[in-house]
Amino acid sequence: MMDPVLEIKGLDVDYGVGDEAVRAVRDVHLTLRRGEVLGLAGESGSGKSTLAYGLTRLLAPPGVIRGGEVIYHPADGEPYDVLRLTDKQLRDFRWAETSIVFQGAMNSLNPVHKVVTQLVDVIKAHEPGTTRAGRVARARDLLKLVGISADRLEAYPHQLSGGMRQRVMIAMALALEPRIVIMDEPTTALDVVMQRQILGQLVELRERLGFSVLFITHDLSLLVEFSDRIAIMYGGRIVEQAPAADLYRDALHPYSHGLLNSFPALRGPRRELAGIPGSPPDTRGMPSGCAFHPRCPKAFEPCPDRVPLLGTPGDPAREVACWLHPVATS
Amino acid sequence: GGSSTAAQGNPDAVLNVGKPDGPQAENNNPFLETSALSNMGYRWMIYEPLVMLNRVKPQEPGKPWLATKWDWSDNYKKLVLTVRDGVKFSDGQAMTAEDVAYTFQLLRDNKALNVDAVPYKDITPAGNQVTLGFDTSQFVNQVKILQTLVVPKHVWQGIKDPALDLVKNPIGTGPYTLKSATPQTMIVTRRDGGYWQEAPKVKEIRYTSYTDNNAQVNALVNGASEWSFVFIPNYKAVYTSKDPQHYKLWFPAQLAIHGLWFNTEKAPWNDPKLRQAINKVINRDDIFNQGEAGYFYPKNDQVTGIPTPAGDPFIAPQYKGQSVQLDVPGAKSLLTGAGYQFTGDKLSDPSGKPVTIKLTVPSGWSDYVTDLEIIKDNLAQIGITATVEKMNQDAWMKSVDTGDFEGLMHWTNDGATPYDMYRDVMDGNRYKPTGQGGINGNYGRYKNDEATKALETYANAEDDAARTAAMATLQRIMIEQQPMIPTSAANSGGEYSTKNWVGWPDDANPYAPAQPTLRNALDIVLHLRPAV
Amino acid sequence: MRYLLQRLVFYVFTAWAAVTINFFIPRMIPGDPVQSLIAKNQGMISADAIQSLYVLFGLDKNESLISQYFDYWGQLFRGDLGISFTFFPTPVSDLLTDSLPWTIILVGITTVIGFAIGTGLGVVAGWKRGSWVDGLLPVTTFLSSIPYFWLGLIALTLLAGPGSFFPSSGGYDPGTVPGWDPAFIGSAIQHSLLPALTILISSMGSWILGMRNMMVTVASEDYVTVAHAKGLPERRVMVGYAARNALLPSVSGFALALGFIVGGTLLVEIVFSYPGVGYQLFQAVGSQDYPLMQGIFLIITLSVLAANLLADVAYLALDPRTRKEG
Amino acid sequence: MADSAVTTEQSPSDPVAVGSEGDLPVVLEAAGLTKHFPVRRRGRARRSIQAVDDVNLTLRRGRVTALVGESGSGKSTVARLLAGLHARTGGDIRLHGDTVNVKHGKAFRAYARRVQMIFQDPFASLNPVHTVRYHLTRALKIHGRAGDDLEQALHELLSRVQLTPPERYVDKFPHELSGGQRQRVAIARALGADPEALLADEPVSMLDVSIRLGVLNLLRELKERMHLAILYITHDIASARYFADETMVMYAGRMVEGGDSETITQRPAHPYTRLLIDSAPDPDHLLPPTQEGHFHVKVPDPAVDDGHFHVKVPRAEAGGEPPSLIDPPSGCRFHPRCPVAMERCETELPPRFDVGDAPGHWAACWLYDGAAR
Amino acid sequence: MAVPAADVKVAQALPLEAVARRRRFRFLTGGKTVTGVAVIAFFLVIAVIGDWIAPYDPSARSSDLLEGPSARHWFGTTHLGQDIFSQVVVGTRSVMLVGLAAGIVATILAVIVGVTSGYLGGTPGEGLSALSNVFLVIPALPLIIIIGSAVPTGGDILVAVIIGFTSWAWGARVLRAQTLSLRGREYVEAARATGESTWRIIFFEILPNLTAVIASSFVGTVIFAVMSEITLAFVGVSGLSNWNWGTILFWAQSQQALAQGAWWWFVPAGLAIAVLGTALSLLNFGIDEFVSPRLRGSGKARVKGADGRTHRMRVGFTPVLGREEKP
Ligand SMILES: Nc1ncnc2c1ncn2[C@@H]1O[C@H](COP(=O)(O)OP(=O)(O)OP(=O)(O)O)[C@@H](O)[C@H]1O
Ligand SMILES: Nc1ncnc2c1ncn2[C@@H]1O[C@H](COP(=O)(O)OP(=O)(O)OP(=O)(O)O)[C@@H](O)[C@H]1O
Ligand SMILES: [Mg+2]
Ligand SMILES: [Mg+2]
Ligand code: NI
Repeated sequence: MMDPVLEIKGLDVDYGVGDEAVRAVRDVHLTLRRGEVLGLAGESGSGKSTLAYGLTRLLAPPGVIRGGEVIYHPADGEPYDVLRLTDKQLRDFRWAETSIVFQGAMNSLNPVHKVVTQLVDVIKAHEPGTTRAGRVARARDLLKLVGISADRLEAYPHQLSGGMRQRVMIAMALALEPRIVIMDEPTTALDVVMQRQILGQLVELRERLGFSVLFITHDLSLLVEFSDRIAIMYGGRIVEQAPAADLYRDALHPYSHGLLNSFPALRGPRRELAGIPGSPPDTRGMPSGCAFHPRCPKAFEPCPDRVPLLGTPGDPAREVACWLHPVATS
Repeated sequence: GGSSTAAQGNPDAVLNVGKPDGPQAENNNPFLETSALSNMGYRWMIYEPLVMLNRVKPQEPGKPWLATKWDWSDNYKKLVLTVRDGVKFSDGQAMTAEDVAYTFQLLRDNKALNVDAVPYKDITPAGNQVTLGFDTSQFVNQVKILQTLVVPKHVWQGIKDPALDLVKNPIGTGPYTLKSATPQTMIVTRRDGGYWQEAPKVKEIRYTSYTDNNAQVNALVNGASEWSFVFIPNYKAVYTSKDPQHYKLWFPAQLAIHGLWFNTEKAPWNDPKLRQAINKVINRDDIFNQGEAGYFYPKNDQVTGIPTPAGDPFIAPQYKGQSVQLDVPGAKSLLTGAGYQFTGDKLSDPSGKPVTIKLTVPSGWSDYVTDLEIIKDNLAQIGITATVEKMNQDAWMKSVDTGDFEGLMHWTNDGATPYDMYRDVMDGNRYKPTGQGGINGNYGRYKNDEATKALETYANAEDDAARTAAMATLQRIMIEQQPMIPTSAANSGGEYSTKNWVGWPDDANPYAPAQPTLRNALDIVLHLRPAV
Repeated sequence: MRYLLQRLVFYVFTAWAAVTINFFIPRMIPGDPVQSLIAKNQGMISADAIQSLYVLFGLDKNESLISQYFDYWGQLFRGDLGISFTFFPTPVSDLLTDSLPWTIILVGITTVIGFAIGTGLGVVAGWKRGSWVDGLLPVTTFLSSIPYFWLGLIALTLLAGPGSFFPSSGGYDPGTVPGWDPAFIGSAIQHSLLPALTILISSMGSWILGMRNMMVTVASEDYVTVAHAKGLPERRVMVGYAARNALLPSVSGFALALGFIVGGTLLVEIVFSYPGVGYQLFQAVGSQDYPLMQGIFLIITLSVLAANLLADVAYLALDPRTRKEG
Repeated sequence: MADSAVTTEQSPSDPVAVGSEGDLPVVLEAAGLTKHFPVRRRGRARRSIQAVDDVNLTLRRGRVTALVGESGSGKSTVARLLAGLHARTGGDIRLHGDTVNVKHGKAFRAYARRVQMIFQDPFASLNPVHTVRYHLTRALKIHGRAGDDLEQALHELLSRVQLTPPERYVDKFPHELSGGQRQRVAIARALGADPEALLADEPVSMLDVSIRLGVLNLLRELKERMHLAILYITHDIASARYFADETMVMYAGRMVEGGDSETITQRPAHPYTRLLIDSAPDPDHLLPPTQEGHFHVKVPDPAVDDGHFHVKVPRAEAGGEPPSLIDPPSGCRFHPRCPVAMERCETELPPRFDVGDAPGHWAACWLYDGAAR
Repeated sequence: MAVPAADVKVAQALPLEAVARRRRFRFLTGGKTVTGVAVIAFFLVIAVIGDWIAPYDPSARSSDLLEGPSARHWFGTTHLGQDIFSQVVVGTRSVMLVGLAAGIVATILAVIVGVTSGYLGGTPGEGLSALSNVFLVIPALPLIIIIGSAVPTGGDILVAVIIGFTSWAWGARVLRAQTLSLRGREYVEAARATGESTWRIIFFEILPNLTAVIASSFVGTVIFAVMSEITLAFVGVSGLSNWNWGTILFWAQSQQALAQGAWWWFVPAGLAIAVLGTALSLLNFGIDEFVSPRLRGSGKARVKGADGRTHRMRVGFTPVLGREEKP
């Protein structure tokens, strides 16, 4: 098994405090290993983005981190908890170790600065020793890396197409050669042709640079194709986690199963799709026990009362939180 | 007396004059009332009149100034002026009869400049004399003619349109020349020499224009202004108490009045009895003390309406010393005698209609508003319901012009005799029916042939006896008919400080009205001595 | 370019319409300048002068309003603003050259300073919500709700007076003569302090508030989060990312404020006896001085339009998105 | 490499056989539909975005026609044109054979009653200040279907879109509903007019995967029960296969391919369609993403044994940028990105050619020129 | 670490609608807005009952000339012995009336011009937009002074109408911009596709969504109108014949109250204006927050952690509860 680069332990994230608080992420345990693409899927509102921003403390108010640890394993040196870093340390940690590609590229780029300014900005902040010429040269190389001609350096974001903007963001994410790249639905706004172009490039770059990717989407079919491992979230918790192919072939959690059953396939036999009955839970009034139980076709007696814990059901490569699959350890 | 530091405090011998007139434009045309020169008053430091007349004592003959002698003849149809010798304009050229004649010609030929509408006809200079000929008697205009200022012909000849010229460099015979003029401050300095009489002690006069009364009063209080003409409410608290030794004010009456006017064409205000009754209940003391702050427009309770003491010589013997007495019961009985009735404490006219009156006033004119509030209370005593309605000034002016009002406070013209004032009140020749605008006096639409006749007689009479008789008639009509109700006299005064300069006019030495914009201002400046 | 051309056409139209309205509206006032002049002098000018004044002002000729209107345009094209009645026969343009600099310098500088300080405080207040700067908001709201003439008068009473450093009125010391000498400039500055302070205090609140709210809004934009994620120094994020974008809406407000400099300060000028345009306009209205009114309106209109044009250009410079290109 | 097996399995619920399409009555028809949006930008020449050019489209009773294509290819514009929300630049829209030319007033209302549109975004297409009741009542009232018992009609409508029990939903505001529920309300509103044709503009793209399916199933059921003619716009080609009887492909404002859904998705003819299908994420394909993709092009070349040859193109490069619609490429609009472009593609606009592998399958591509003759 | 079931029950106990409604009116819960509403309500009550509760006739003269505050005259008297407290109380009505009436007039005009020009687009839309721009360019206060003097003795309502007629342009511009963005919204298109008529779309689809903007422009105009009325009265040009705070200040100023040391004449009315203005601004805050969910959502700036420590909510640095922010 590969070494972990990031371990999330018992992370709890809320929106707001007190009675009004929305518990968006609850007790999440997740490990990202070196060089892998870890897919994070789940319905809209299941807490995927919250998890991603929470672990780098980027949530906008009223988000607060209620507890948990995010242990980062640097290339050399002792592992440390990202949540305990001072502001200064956190600033240095950000982007140099973990970069993020956000959902909407149009909104991620500052509309009033040129592409080059925004690329150079980040290099300058983390490597103050470099010269401006050197930084611009780096920026040029980065753009080439993602297949954009260097003359677009002087362009403003609005002069680029959606796909180009997204690629600029990817280039920026790679600027400091971080060890982790978090991508929050980087392609949902793009059409499939563009999506494939960008993901193809990304996977290729990963091969070359060896970073790990936390890839967030609710498009399971995309994940199955692109990621090594997939974690499924529901109601703020990870409910299943397995290698991509295994999950696709044999999902253990009824929710994962339902998700996989909601995609019409482009090839192969046309089959009737069942989907998942019911509607996603209201975050303010999460069902008791297993949050999925009201929609679960296989729900039985313990489900409404007790929260199933994430654990290994036998196959050591997988984890699931479901009373149908009793776990060895908790 | 002044303190010993005064002279040190004012080593440059500067006199600071202030006026609350707002920023001025650089405009020194002496014939225009719109110029900074006229507004601020430095006109009289630069230009001088033919004769210096004292408005406080209109009967005094006047001091010879640029004219040494003036002789009226042919029942005031002819005037011979003798021009003073040795007078030099500030550019060094001598003033001659030519200049005087030229000035009169300017007035005659430019209707726009002839503010007093004097019908000049023949103007003939001869030697050091100028002879003016008129078609009609100029008895009532004599003051206006004699006060004419003199401009240099050699300068004004070159001016294309005298009414449109800003006269950037004013040249006159006066003791001062213009040093600088900015919108806020205008400075005149004493001529190096060549003034025809003893030069004034004041070396430099600074005229500052403040934007409003408050700023002006402030300046007076903190000594930035030493002479001004501004309304100060509660002057004792605000002004004189700040330096009782030096801060003075003096506001003598002149021959013009303020009072309550009615549209005498509108019932029931066409009834002289009603007007007389009202005259009996108006509390002039309150108006003087509260509306006019106890000094501003002097109280006027002479039965004839003629302000005293300025008008004393004109008051007919039978009215001398008689003043209006507050007499509510008298007013009531006068009214009931005339057919009016009281129901409860409300008055109704003989036809049974309740008597009410709407008093209008421009909303920003605080003294008139206060006066009317007082009058409103007074009228309530005889059962008349009055309402004070504040409107904007332009609309009010228009309502005055067309007679579209019931009652209001207004002023009259001012003159050397009460003629001007009476003429404004009751000249039938100026009558225009209610609704017709363009009126020029007689705002009350008062029509009385006897009065009109008396006014004509006064203006054109061949001898003084006829004039005196006409004046008595006018006074009688005023009392019997009460076409308007005088409440205050107009004034011509000012505030001044004796800290640096002494020699100001006052009750003891009323040689001139203490107002910095009148002709007499020059006379005052010539009287000033540094306080020792 | 095309965009600017379009704006230009718009401006020309607006200017025309505004000038036309400015021409007709003053003439709705009843009465005329002569009566106003007489009323102003309450008996000091005798009623006999009426006729001469009509002649003087050229009001004795009965011209139709329409032909006056066309004459007015003719005049304007010759660069002639006419002759003022109140200060007859001073040309309106002379009056404006006297008064405009005062207003522009006093109000212009205070507007700029007010905007700068207010915006700066707003940036900090919005960025550090909950800090002490944020706590200033209720105070500034209260201050900006005070009518500023009132504030000015109170300030005058409390701060100015005999012996005080603050002069109580005027634009400069009566003893000095306007010019570029230190004595005059010093006294002009000294005289402008109190009015400037009043304007600053009462105008800053709205800038702070507007900027703060924009900052709060912008701070939650994705690109600001990205900037944080990039580990940029806080100042850089606050200034280069958040404030830079939050500023954009304020720019048009600022431009508009610049445009209203000329017209909006009437009361300050009255209270402090400051020799500016605001008071002049007030006087012109009071005495029905149409040419002066029109002249000042024209200046106001033009300066508002110019400020708008400036805002357009500034927008073009500040916001690359408005630079439409193929 | 061999082709993946193609199993054309007719869905049991599909009532209409592919071959029988000509028999079903045409409800709405567009011929030569063209829409140019004028752009006011620099330059003297009046330019325009050629959003839709010469589009032919037929909607039949009881059938779903899918319209797929990349973002900005003009799909929504077609729907809006059909709904009468845009004035068309050229071409003809016929409702039951009669040319439609109304913009507002009564006539437009009458048209709207028969042709209704469902908008892309369920979060934006319902007015946040009005309740479900208001939205539906208006739809019923405008088209005079309120009748005596409004409440009854309302409930019926809600039940029809499976928002049951209706009482629970009528008085809710849009923000109190989930995305799927909102989309159902939007559908109910469209149904309130009792239309014959339903134009569904990406009705599910904003919805979550699991909800998405529910809405599609609902639409299909409605089609079957009420014999609606449905235009289903999407760029998710897999859902077109799942849901639509017939699929049309649009590229840069033009139709490039059409035919029954199964044929289009399994045996795409036009290079663009192929690109589209190849790009769609597909867990079953399980090709390592970096490996070169390939295009199957059927050419009349007897030398090639299995009737088609393979063009190998690295996937990432197959993309290229979408064309400008202000200045669209000459000839075939796809030619700058086409891996198999020929010389004539650059100059001549390809007309529709029958592909020949299934009835009604056509493509506007010069590759099939010979196949037709 | 599981969420205790009891927690969940509590959360569920709240009916959904109630929560939603509560959120709708959340803007009322902010201390600022409540203060604003309360103060305005207070002034409104005074405006209605002022004439009855005023201890004296505000114009009535008495012999207590220019006296400072006392038990008999809470705010002292004028130079005519009028009771200033009564003037302030009675004057409230005119201020509120003019403010509200002008606000209503201006808002109606702004809505009509702004919304129609935004919705119609094309030549009529551009025309209306140009009209509002012209009105924006013309300086309002002088215009009000001029028009005010064209009408001889306007009552409060007339002054309000004039202020309203000259101050709608800004609101119209804001509304136009909003409408332009609303016009493209899908629900408007959807309404059109449903077959709604134009006027119905304007009034029932677009207008309700502008409520907050309209309300805030209304409040803005009320502030402007109150200030204008007071300014007009203060410079003495208005045709207002009855008492308002501006006329009190006018009298104080023309009698040079401050120079006379009669601060009581000057201070109460000025403070009343400032308090009313502040209250209106506070109300505007509330509306602003109501309009912009972002201002609303970012409600509290500080949170209290379980450990009792407070953490400041900061963009970019999510607080970690139970942990010190800085070691
Ligand atoms: N500012 C906020 N205040 C309150 N609740 C919030 C806030 N932001 C998010 N939430 C809630 O937190 C939960 C998780 O949101 P999150 O954005 O992480 O979901 P997601 O899985 O990323 O969904 P999507 O796929 O739509 O992006 C959601 O139920 C959402 O309603
Ligand atoms: N009202 C309009 N004015 C100008 N251009 C428009 C307008 N509406 C659409 N367009 C342009 O027409 C083209 C086609 O747009 P359309 O919305 O029909 O695409 P689409 O296929 O629906 O895309 P998507 O999948 O993103 O919804 C685009 O280039 C778009 O910019
Ligand atoms: Mg998300
Ligand atoms: Mg679309
Ligand atoms: Ni093959």
